Amino acid sequence: MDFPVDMRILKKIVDSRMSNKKAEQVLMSSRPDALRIGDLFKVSGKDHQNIVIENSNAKLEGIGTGWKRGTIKVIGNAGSFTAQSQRGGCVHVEGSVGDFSGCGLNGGQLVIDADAGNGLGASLPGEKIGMNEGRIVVKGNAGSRLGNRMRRGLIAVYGDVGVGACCSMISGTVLLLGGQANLPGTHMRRGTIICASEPSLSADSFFEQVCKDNTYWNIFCSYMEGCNERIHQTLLSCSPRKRFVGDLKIHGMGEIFVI
Amino acid sequence: MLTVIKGGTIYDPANGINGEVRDLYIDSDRLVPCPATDQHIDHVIDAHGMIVMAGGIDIHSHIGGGKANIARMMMANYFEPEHLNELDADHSVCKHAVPSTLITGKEYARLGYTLCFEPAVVPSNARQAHLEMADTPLLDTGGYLVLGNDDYFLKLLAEKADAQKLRDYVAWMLDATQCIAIKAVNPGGISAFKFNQRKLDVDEPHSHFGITPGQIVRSLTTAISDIGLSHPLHTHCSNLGIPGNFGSTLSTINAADGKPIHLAHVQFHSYGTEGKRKFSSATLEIAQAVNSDSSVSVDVGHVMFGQTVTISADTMAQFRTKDLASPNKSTFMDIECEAGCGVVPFKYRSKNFVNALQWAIGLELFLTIDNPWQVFLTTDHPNGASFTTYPHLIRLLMDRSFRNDMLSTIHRGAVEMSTIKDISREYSLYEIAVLTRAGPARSLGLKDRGHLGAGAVADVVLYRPAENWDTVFRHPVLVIKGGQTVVRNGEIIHMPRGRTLRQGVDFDSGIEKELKPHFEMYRTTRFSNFKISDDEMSNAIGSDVVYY
Amino acid sequence: MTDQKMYRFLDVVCPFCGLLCDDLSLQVEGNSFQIDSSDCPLSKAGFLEASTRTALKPRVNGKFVTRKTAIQAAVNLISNAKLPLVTGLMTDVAGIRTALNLVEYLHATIDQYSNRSFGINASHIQTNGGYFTTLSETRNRADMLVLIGSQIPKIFPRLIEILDFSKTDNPRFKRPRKITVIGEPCEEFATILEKIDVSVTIECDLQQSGHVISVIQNQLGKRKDRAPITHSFPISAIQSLVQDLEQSDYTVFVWAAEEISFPLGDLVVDSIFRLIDVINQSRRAAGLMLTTTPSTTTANAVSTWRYGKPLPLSFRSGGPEHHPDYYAWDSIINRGDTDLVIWVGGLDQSIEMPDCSMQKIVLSSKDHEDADVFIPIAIPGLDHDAHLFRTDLTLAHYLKNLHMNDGHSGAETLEEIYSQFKC
Amino acid sequence: MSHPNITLNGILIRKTFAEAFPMKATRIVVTARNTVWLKHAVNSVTGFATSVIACKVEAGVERWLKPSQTPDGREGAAILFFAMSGDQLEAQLRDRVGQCLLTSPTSAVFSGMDEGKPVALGRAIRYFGDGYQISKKLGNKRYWRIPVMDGEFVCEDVTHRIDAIGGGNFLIVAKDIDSALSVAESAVAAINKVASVITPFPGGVVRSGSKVGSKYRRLIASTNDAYCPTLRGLVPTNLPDDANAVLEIVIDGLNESAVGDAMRDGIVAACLGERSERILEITASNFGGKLGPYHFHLHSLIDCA
Repeated sequence: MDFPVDMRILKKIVDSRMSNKKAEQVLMSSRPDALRIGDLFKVSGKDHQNIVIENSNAKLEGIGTGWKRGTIKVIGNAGSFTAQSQRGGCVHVEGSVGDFSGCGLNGGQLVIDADAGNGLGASLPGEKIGMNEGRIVVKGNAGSRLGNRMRRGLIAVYGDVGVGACCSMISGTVLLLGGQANLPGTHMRRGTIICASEPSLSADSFFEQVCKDNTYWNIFCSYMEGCNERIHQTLLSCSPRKRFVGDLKIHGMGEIFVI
Repeated sequence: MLTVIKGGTIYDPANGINGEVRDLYIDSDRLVPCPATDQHIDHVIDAHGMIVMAGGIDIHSHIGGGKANIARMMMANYFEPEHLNELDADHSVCKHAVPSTLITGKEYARLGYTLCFEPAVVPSNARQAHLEMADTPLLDTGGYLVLGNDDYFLKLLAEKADAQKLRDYVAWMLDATQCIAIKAVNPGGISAFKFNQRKLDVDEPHSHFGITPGQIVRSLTTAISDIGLSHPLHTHCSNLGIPGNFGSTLSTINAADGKPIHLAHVQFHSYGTEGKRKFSSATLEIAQAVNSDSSVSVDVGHVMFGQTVTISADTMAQFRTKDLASPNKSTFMDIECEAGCGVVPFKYRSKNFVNALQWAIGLELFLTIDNPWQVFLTTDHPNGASFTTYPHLIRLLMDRSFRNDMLSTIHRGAVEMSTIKDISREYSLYEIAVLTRAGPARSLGLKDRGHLGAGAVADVVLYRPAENWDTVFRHPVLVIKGGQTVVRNGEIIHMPRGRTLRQGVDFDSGIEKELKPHFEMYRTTRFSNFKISDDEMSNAIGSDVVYY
Repeated sequence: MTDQKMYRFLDVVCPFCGLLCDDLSLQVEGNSFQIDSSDCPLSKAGFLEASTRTALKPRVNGKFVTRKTAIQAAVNLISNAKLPLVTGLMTDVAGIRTALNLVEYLHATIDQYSNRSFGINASHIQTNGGYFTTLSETRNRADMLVLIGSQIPKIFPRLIEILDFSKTDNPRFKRPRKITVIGEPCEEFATILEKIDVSVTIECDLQQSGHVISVIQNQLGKRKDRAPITHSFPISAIQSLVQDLEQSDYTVFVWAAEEISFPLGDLVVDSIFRLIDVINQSRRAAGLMLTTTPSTTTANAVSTWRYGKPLPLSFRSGGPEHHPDYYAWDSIINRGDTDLVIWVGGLDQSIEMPDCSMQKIVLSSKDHEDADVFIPIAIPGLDHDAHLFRTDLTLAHYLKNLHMNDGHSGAETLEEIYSQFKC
Repeated sequence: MSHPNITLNGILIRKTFAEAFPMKATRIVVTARNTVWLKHAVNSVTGFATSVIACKVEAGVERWLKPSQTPDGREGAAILFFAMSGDQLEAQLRDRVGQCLLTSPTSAVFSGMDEGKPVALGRAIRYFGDGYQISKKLGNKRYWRIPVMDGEFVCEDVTHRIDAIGGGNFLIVAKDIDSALSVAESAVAAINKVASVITPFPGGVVRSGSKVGSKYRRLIASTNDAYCPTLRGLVPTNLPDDANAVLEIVIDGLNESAVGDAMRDGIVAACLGERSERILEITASNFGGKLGPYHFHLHSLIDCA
C-alpha cells in the first residue's frame, strides 16, 4: 500500500453486523475506482466487539472513527485520524499513529504503544471544542499541538511532546511525563497540565506559585492508581514542586504542575 | 421540437386557471398555443392525474455573495462526507445550513424551483454574487441591490440633493451591478452602526448624516417609481428582532407615502411587547396594515426548528444577537462604506418560548393576510430555515389538523400567546401557486415567468397528488426548465446553466461625471472598474443576461 | 499574433499583490508593459518580468513538443496517477473553477501555494468568526490604524497610501489620524513613519505581539479588578496606545497572515479579535487581514462557494474534505501521499515551484525544464481577462486583457486536459 | 392472651415495640489534616442536629476512617444525615457544608454514597469561588476546587440519598441516674460499632422523651409524663415503683436490619453492662402504630440474639 486508505467505514460495517462476506464487498470510498474491503483485508471471525487489524501500517487512516463500544486492536502502526471522534470502547495501537489521532475524542480510550503525530486529541477544523471526554495514553513521544482546545478527559504522554501542547485548552488533564515541553498551555483557559520536567513557558504568561501539599493532587494520584500503574508510580514518587497559573494573557486560570 | 404535456390538472393563477385539465405545448424553450391539428408532435409527456404548475420562484433567498460564503466557511463542519452516509437511509437530505452553489441548484430543482432571487447584493460585492449565482446550476437568478446605507446616497440625501440626481444614482447603480430591484436593509442603520449608533428607529436621525430611515425609504421608493422598476422597494425594516418592532414596521409603510413597498421577512418585524415575557405577536396590526393597503406586499421569512445560520447585511441587528449564537461564533464585516454583513449561527428550538412564538407568528401572517397576491412564501433562507423546508411549510398552510398536531409539540406558553389554534383557514393549491409562482413573478414584473400561458418560459413542474402535501411538494415527478427536463423522479438528469434576470433602466449619464471623482476621492476602486458589463456577465462570469 | 502598436491603458488592475490596486496607467507595446503612475516595487517587478518574457514552448521530459503533444502527455500522466495533487493555483476564478472540476473528477487533492498563511485567518473565521473591515471602509472611517508586524509596508507597498494615511491631517477627520506599529523595528517602516506626524511604535518581537495586545486588552477591559498581566516590555508606549484607543472612533487592526505564520501565530490573530471584541462593546473597531497573493483569496472564495469549505480540499475518498494542515500541499508532499503534482501557475513569477520527487505537470508562465510535462500559460489580467478577489474578501476585480497575446489561459489549458477525460 | 415476660441478665424486656418512620438519608466523608481539625469539622457539621423537629436534620458520625480508607489519604469520618424529605436534606447539607466544612481549616468533603438520587454537595456551594472555582472530572466523579484562604477546599460535586429509617429506640428504666447513665454509655458504645446507623442525640442519649400534643396549643409535643418519675401520683404512670431515672436511645439507620441490629446490640450491651443490676427494665416508645410503618418488637429482636 503506497497511498492512504480511508478506514472510516469500519464503524459502519461493524454497526451493521453484516456477514464477513458482505463486509468484504463494501466499497471503502465513493470514488468510482474505490477498493473493496476484500481487496485489502481478509475478514474473519464472528466477534463484532473485538476487532483486530493485522499487519497495519501508517497508511490506514481513520481507524476507529466514531467508535462506540468494543475494542479495536491494531497490530502495527496506524495512520492519521485514528480514533477520530471516538465515543467509547477502546482503540489500542501496538505501534505509532499519524497526525490528528484522537481528534474530537468524546469518550473511550485510545492507547498508543509507540509515538503519536501532531494534533493528538485536538479539535476538528472549525470546532470550538477539541477532545471532550475519554482517555489517551501514548507510551512514546507526541507531536505538536497536543490537546488543542481540549475540554475534558485525560491525555498522558510518557515521552517528549512538540511545541504548543494544550494550546487554547478549555479544561481537562494532561500529563507530560517526558522531556521539557515547549510553550505548553498557551491561551489555556482552565485545565491541568502536569509536567515531569520544567517546561519552557513564556514568563509573562504564567505566574509561578509555591506548591505545598495540595489536597487535589492526592485525590488525583489515588484516581490514577486505578488507571495505570506506571503513571501512578511516577506521580507518587514525587509531589508537585511548583504550580504555575495562567494563561494570564487571556485571563486564564489553568494550572501547570511541575513534579 | 414540439412537446405536449397531456391531461394534467393545471393550476395557473396568473391566467385564472384553477385546477382544469388541459394540455400544455412546449416549443423549444417556450410554452405555445395549441398547434394546428396536423402539426407533428415530437414528444408526449403523460400528466394524467398530475398537478401541473409553473416553475417555483423564490423571491427572497440568500444563495450567493460574500456573506453566504462566510456562512459556508463557518458551518463547514456541520456535514459529514457523503460517502460515510451511504450506509444510512436518508443521505439525500441536504444537512448543510448554507449549501454550496452546486447543492443549492440541485436541491432547488428537486423541489420544482427554477428561479431564485438573492436579496442582498452589496454593490462592491455584486461581482462575487453573480459569480456564485452563475455557478449555481439549474436556477435562473437575479439580485436586489442593497442601497440606503452607502455614503454617497446618504450624503446626497443629507445635502438635500434633487430627486433627479438620486434617481439617476439609483438607476446607475442598478445598471452597473446587473440587478433587478433595490433593497434597503435597515435603512441608514448599517451606516449608523459604523458610527457606533447601536439602535436607529424610523424617525431617529443618523448621528453623522442627520437623516432618518424614514427619509431614506421615502426617497428610495420615489426614485424606484420614477425609474419605473417593477418590484417595489424590497425593505428589510429597522429594528429587526426587537420586541415591539411592529411599530417601526408600520412607520416604514407610512414612510413610503402610499408608494408600493415590499416588506421582507416580515415575521422578524411583527413583534409586540405584551405578556409576562415582554414578547408577543403583533401580526394583527401588521396583517391589518397589509389587508388595508394593496400597495404593500410581504414575504414571511418563516422560522423552522433546527440548526441554521443567520446571514444579513444588517450588522446592527446581527451584532445585537451575537451572544445568542449557537454554536458560539459570529462574523461581522463593515463593507466599503456601502453596507455590512453579519453571520450568526443559530438554533431555533421548539421548546424555547421566543423561537416557538416566532414559528407561530410566521404562520399567523400567512393565515391572516387575506390576499395571497400580497404575500410570498419564504423562510428567508437560511435565516429562518433552509429552503428545503418549503414542502413542510406548505403542508402547515394547507393542512389544519397537521398544523394543530405541530402546535402540541412546541412551547406551551407560546401556544397560549398565539391565535393560530383558532384559525381554520387552509390554503388551496391555487393559492399556493400564487404564493410560490404567480405572485413573485407579477411583483418582479416577469411577464413570461410564473405562469403557463402561451409565450411563457417553459418552466413546468408536475406533482403527483398524495395525502401528505409535504410529500407532494418535496418530490415532484418531473421538472422542466426552459423546455428541458431537468429532474425526473428526484433524479437530476440535466444541469443547464442559469441566466441572470435584470431590469433595463434609463438614466442621465451626467451622473457618471459626478461619481467618478467620488470614487477617486473616497473609494479604493476606480469608477471604470466598478461596472459589470453584459459582456462580462456572459463571457467571464458565465451567466447570460435577460432584460425585463 | 501580437500587435506591435502602442496602447495606453488607464485604471489597470495590478495582479501582483493582494491589494489589487486598480489605478495604474500603463503603456503597452507588444509584450512590453511600462507603468507610469506608480512606483510600487511589486507592480514594477511584476510588469517588468512580464515584459521581458521570451516565448515559451511546451516540453515533455525537457524536450520541446507541440502543445497538443504536451496536453496528451499530461493526460497520460494523469490517467496513470493514483492520487494527483493540484497545487500552485496562482490563477484566476476561471482557472480555479476548472481546476476544481478536474480535481473532483480525478478524486485528487487541491491546495493553493500560499494557503498556509491565509489558513490562519480562515481557521479563525471557521472556529470563532471575527469582526472585519474592508479597504474603503478603513480609508473613510478609521481614525486609528494599528499594524501588527512591521514588514507590512514591504509586503504591501501601497497600503498606507491606499488607506489615505500618508498624511494624517485629513480634513475629513475631526482629529489627526494615528498609526501604531507593533513589531520589530525595521527600515521600511522608519521611512514611512518619518512622513507621518502621529504615530506610536511598540517595539517587540513579533512572536510577543499577542502578549502586547493582551496587555492592551487588559487595560481596556471591563474587569479592571483583575491583576494586570505581567510583561517585560515598557508600559509607557502601551499606555499611550490605550489612551488613543479610548479616544478613537473607529480603530482598524491590520496584519499580514504571512508575517505571523510562525508556530502559534494563530493565537496572535486570536488575541487581536479578543481586543476588537472588547473595543466593540463601547466603541468601534475591526480587523483587516492582508493576504499576499490575490490567488489565495480567490481560490478560497471559489472553493467555499463550490464545496462549502475553504482550501485545501481532498476528494480522495469521494466527497470534499477539508483539513487546513493535513491536506496542505507541503504535508502531502512530505508524507508522499501523491504520485503526481500538477502545478497551475500564471501569477507565479516570484515563486519557485517546490522541489519534489514526484512526477510533475507544470502549467506556468515561467519555463520549467525539469517538469515531466511543461505547458506555458498566460498571465491572468495581463494576457487574458481574469477575475481576482482582493485581500478583504469582498471585492472581485475584473482584469482585462492588456494586449493581443495568443497565449492560452490556465483555465483553457486545464479545460483542454479535463475535456479528454469527460468524453 | 398473655406471654411470659422475657428477661435478659435478670432485666425485664417489655413486650412492646419501637415505632420508626421513613426518612431520607445520605452519607458524606469528611477529611482533614489531623485528628484535631477533623474533630472540629465533624463537631461543627453534626452540631445542632438531634431531632428533625427543630433541627430539620439528624446527623452523626457513622464511623471514623483511617487514611487508607479516604479518597485523599488523610484521616476522615463518615457522617450520616437524616431528614424527613429530600429537599430538606439537600437544603441542610448545603447550609452545613457551606457553613461548617467550607469554613473549617484543611477540610475536604467527599460523597459517601454512590447510588440513589444525587444530592448537591460541591455543586451547591461552588459559587463561593466567584468564578475561580475549578471543576475536575476524574472517571465519573466530579470534584470542585474552591479557592480559600488556606489553599483549596476540595469538595465532590454530588453525593446521593436513599430511603432510610428514623426513630428506632429503646428506653432504659433504672433505679437511679448514675446507673442509667452508665448502661446508656455501654449501649451507645455498642451501637457505634454497627454500620449504617447513628444516635443523633447528645452522647447518643435523650432524656426528654415526648408524647404527642400538649395542653399548650402551639406545642405539638410535650414531656412524656407517663415516664417522668416526679409525676408519679399525678398522672397514670408506666414506671415501676422504684424507678427513678429513664433514658432513651434513639437510632437512625439506612435500613431496617441496621436499625434492628443496633437496637439489639444496644439492649444487650445495656443489660450486660456495668451497674446493670440497678436496671429495672428495657422498654420502647411507640404511638400505637400510628406514626410509622416500621415496628421493632423488642422480644423478636432479643429472640434472635
